[in-house]
Amino acid sequence: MASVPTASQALQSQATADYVVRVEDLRVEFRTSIGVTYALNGVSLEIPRGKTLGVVGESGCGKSVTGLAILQLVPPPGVVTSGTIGFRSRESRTPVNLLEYERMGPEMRHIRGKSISMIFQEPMTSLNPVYTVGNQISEAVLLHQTGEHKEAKERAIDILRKVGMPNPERIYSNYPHELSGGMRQRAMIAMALSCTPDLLIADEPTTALDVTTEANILDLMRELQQEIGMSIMFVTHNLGVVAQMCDEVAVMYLGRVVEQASVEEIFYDPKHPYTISLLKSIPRLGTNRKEHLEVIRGSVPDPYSRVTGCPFHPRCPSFMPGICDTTMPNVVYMPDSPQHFVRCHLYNDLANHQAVPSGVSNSIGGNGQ
Amino acid sequence: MGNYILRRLLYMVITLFFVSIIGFFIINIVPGSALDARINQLRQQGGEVSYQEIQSLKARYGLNDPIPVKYWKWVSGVVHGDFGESFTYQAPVSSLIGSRIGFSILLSSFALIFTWLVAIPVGVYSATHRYTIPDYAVTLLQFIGVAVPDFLLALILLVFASKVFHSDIGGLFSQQYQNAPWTWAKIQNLLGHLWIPVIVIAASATAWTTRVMRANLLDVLNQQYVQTARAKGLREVIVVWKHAVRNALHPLIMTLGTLLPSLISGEVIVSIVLNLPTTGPLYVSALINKDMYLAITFLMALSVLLVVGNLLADLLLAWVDPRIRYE
Amino acid sequence: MASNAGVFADEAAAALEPTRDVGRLSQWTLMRRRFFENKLSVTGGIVLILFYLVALFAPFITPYSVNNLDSNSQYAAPTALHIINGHLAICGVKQTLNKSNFTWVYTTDCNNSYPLQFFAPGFSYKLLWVIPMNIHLFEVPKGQRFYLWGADVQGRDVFSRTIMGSRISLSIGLVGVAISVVLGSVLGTASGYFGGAVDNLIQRFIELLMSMPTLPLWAAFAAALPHDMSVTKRYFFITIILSILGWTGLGRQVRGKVMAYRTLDYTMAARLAGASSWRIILTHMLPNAFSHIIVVAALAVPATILGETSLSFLGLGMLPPAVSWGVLLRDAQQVSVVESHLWLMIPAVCVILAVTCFQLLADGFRDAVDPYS
Amino acid sequence: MDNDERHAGADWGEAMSTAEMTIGDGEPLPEDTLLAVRGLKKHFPIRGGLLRRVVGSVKAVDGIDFYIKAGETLGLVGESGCGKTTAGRTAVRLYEPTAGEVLFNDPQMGPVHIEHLTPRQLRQLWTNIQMIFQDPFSSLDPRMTVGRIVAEPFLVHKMLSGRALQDRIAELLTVVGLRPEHASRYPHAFSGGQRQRIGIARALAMNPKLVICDEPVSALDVSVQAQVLNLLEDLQKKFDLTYLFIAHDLSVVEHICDRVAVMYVGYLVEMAPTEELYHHPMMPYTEALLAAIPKPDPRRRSRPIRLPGEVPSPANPPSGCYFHPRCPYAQEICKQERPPLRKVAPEHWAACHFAETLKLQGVPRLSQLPVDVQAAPSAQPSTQAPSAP
Repeated sequence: MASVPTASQALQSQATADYVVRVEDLRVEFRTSIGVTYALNGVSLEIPRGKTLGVVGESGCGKSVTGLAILQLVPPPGVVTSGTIGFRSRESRTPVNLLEYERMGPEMRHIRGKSISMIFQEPMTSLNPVYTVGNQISEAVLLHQTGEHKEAKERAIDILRKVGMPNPERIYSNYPHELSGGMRQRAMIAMALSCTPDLLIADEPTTALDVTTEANILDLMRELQQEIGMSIMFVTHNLGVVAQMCDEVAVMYLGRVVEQASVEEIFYDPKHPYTISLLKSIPRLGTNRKEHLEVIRGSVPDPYSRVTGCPFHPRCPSFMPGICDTTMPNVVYMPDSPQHFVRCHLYNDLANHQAVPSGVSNSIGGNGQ
Repeated sequence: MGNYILRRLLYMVITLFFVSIIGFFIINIVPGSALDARINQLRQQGGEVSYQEIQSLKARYGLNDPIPVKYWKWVSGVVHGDFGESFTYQAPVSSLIGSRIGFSILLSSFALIFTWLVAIPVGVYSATHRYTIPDYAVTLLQFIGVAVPDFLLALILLVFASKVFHSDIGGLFSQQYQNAPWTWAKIQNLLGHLWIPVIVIAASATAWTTRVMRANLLDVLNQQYVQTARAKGLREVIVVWKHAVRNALHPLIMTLGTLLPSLISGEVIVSIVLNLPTTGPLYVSALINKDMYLAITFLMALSVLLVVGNLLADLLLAWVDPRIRYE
Repeated sequence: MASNAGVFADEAAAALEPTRDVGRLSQWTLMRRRFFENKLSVTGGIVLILFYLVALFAPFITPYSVNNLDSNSQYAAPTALHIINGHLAICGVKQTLNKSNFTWVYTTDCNNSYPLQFFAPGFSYKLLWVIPMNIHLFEVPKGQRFYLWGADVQGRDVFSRTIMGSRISLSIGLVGVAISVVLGSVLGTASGYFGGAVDNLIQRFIELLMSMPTLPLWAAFAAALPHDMSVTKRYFFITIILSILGWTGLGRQVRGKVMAYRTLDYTMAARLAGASSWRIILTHMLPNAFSHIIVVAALAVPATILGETSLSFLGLGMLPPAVSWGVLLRDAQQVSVVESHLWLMIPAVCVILAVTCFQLLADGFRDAVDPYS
Repeated sequence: MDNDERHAGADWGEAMSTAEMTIGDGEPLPEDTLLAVRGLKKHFPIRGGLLRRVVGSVKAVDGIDFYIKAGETLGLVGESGCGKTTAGRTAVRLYEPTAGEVLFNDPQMGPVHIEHLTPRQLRQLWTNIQMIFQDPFSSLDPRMTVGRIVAEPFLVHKMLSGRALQDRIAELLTVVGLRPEHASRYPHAFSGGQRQRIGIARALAMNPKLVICDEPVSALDVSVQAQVLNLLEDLQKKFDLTYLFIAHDLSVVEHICDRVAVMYVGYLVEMAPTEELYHHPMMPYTEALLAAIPKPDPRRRSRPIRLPGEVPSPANPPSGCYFHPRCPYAQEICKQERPPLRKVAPEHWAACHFAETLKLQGVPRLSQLPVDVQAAPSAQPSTQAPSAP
């Protein structure tokens, strides 16, 4: 069993007391024939126990890859090149580094589905079309909870009822294609929660759904979270969903977390220029002002190019020549809110006042190039 | 489902009707018939064959009628189980075919089973071990397998067997069983001979199917539900065989439509080379000798085999894939 | 309106970012690049080019004309080549009578060697069917026999016959597939674009053709051809027979593509731009489907080559005096004959090599066209 | 370019006036109507049985009425499968309508009935009606250069060529925020947002009056979405365009539309000016839709009424008001009778038996945005000005 590296020990005082997963300096590359793309460039984040962490960002920022990497399911040609993923289960509480387990080895498989489970964006494609919903749910139950087929079926029907299926016995023997999108996502949630995991990684679970269905699914997730007492890592690009669902928010840009704070601070006291621009660029319900939205210039650079300095500098409204384009900013903690950190040169002074040990910020982000 | 099968059966009848028209027409457009050969034979045997005799022979076989009339006569016979008479063998076509079509079905079905038994595991292995040396080896074998025509493979095997083992691997039975009644020993003897034509017929189909299977599985392995299965904590073996392979089978079943004709064609030509008592040799000699009723009946029999095979394939697909519900 | 240019200057700046160089490259260029990265397919392509060059210049390469009989050389084994005095040469043959069973025994006598003569005159022919010539790539002195790949039952040179046979075997694939492509594209496009009754009719027709066992039906067609047809006529009909049944797969593919393109937004945009159905088919659908057509066609060539070989092998395709690989292989039908005269199988090696190369080529095409499949 | 020349030779039949058509329950059209649709239906057949006869139909659009005034933006919203895209395409006869009337006030020819036009006339008409598509990938032919894509209408109508055409393409690309030299590139070199700009340039090529925007920003990232929305607004002002804006994102629709029409299972259930619709909805479905939108504000977390069940299939809709099985206010009559779309207030149409009596909740007016509380980072006090590391 590995422990989280010593460099992070100092961080412990700053961080929340209890976490389920703490990711540090996670790097993932995709090595293709055209070249290497860097999906994650040192992601550090912490998922508090029993709470919901929202991970937001535009497409290509690496938010989904982060979720997959925690389960060691990054599809080839993706490779985790460095970092640690500390996981503390409800029972043992001693952190283990998941990356020390073999990808398909028994320890990792024991964690998947039992302690950490995952649901995906497309309810249409994430259930196997040739097996009944019940078969797929009891498969997980049989694997982690009981060897009894009859008991597994009962539990599966139970959990189907719990996720609000109108007729769980019938749904049990239905095939996925016989259900609507919302129903399928409920079935996926049932499957993911069948073993009462410590953490649910939800990768854009409502993006493909209609608003009214989305609202229902979000309600359901909140209810079940209360009941099971699990944490949720909620990956999404929808800031509305984040505001409604999450306790903590990590904002990602080009494979890094650029700001993490409580949801209140992210929406009412954002620090990073990217977070601010993102919030300003969405049309707000209830304003009906026909004036220009604020825009972020340009678009996310293509994944094969590497930007020097702060990766956001070419699009940043607060760009400081000579600084932002040369040096990768370090993580800075806000003095008045110890869990709020941001990775931006604008707050360098704060970092000096705070005198955060340099080892800490390096261990979180390292100096990019 | 019932509706679907009914409709398919209807289509089948229509298809076979058209096949019979086309086949009948093709086989009949050539001037001359097996009768001329017989007349020559008669002449050689015992001098003159009178004009009247020729005419009566022609009338007996209905050779003076225009093609549509001939066709009509033949079809009305077929409905009553009379497929006409062979000129060359001077025997009812049905008795000539009856004994041989069974072997054709046997060979083609065995070839199909062999194809899938080999292609599926090899394809799965190849796909899950992509870009490894065994995968490249399999790929190379596939190319060669498709490139070697059936009859050549049969020929090569024959030459090889005769050079190395000094044995004749042609035919379906050893000498002593050739005309023996059916016994357990005869069946064993048959199975002992069967594997060579089966492998020969199935070789290129197997190569091709392996490729299809590999490509399908690679597709399926990229699907989200495979990732879901992994996220459940299932072992990779179960992820691949329970969740992925089952889905990769559908396109394979769909390719039966192209696989069956090639197996049946393969059976025809391999039988000629290996001298098997199936439809192949008789069909080709009937074509060459213009033994028209024999030829057309064989053609129809092969078509029926194919059409029924296709229907079974579609039903199999519906059985394997719950999403397919034929209306 | 020209004065309006640049009104949205800051917007313009916002949208500008370096687009990569590949942006200037058309789909064709990209495909070509991807294709040339696949060494195996390029090798296949090069070998095929050699094959076709040999077929084009066949009479120049062959030392004997195809029907040059020699009763003294029945089943003569391949003549060995030696390097003597720095020249490629063959050894002379001494003929002696075996007194015990009174058969002729041939022994090679390398003291008596004859160098190959390159670009030497031989039998007359027309280069590329036009230019009258009698120069050949190599010849041996008069009176000597040189069978690079042995001789057949009538003492004809297998090498010359195989080379000449490649003309029919290789061209029938291309010509047959060309006919299939035309039929398949036209009917497939019509079926996919117009849908409805047209589609229904064509699809039923394709299903009908697909419900027939290919080889037996080919055989029936071929058997209907009179035996006394000229070689050219027979070639023409056999090609048509092979392509009549070959277009169905292509037709389905094209139809599928066209139906997919029909639902794409750019087709709708073209309609809104006022484009007629013909224009949409010609400028949007066929160019996009073309690469797929090429792939399917490349895959169909080997099938057609094998089809001709099989038919001729059965005695239903090309018939002597025409030479094709299938016709040559007919000589190899008897196991007893092949066993002792293995060189009769050389045309088979050519068939396998050509078909393999076509497959490599087609595979490369497919990967280049659709890198994600 | 000469607009009259475009129509030379086209026989448009009798001219008519907008006054001939009414919508809803006999309401006359506003004077400046550009497009009006009445009773528009589009059914797709379902085949079945032994002989594959038509046994039913998917009523994707089943009799809708709406109008668009010149220069405004009408939003058409609804959940997936409600028929909004089909409605947009059928209205301009990209799909052949099953029934209904469509009136278009052509700037050259005056009001014409689209459903009566011959294919040739239709092609002329379409020079005034263009479309922007949702998917920035499938909307551009991958084998054509950007210049060729934008030039297509000119080539089809043989209107411009050579230098003039090149200039026009350069001009169009500049207008949408691209560079003239992009004309020689292929679509695959562009990002989603840029592709959407190319699509917009193509739509603008012939100086259309009406542009149908079919989910133009839903495939884009938030930051790029804002760029494209701004561009659409600028172009509308500049070229006096009228938009039919089809979308499912109600925040975007509120931002860009003057009036909004809501669809549910092939029907139009409510149509009103944006402010009115968002603040005073008169159809329970609209209320639920607005309530379901996740608000990007953690202080406004509410658990309002949630709709039970799911959107019914247009192949097999419920009786009466299609919304009644999910409606919290449903009465007996709602199961029996389908309420017609009727005028319930000035410019406000609703299809609900109880539109006037229900007091439905809309979206509260926002006076303050969460993020506005925060000063822009560049305006940080100088003491916190960054120092070089």
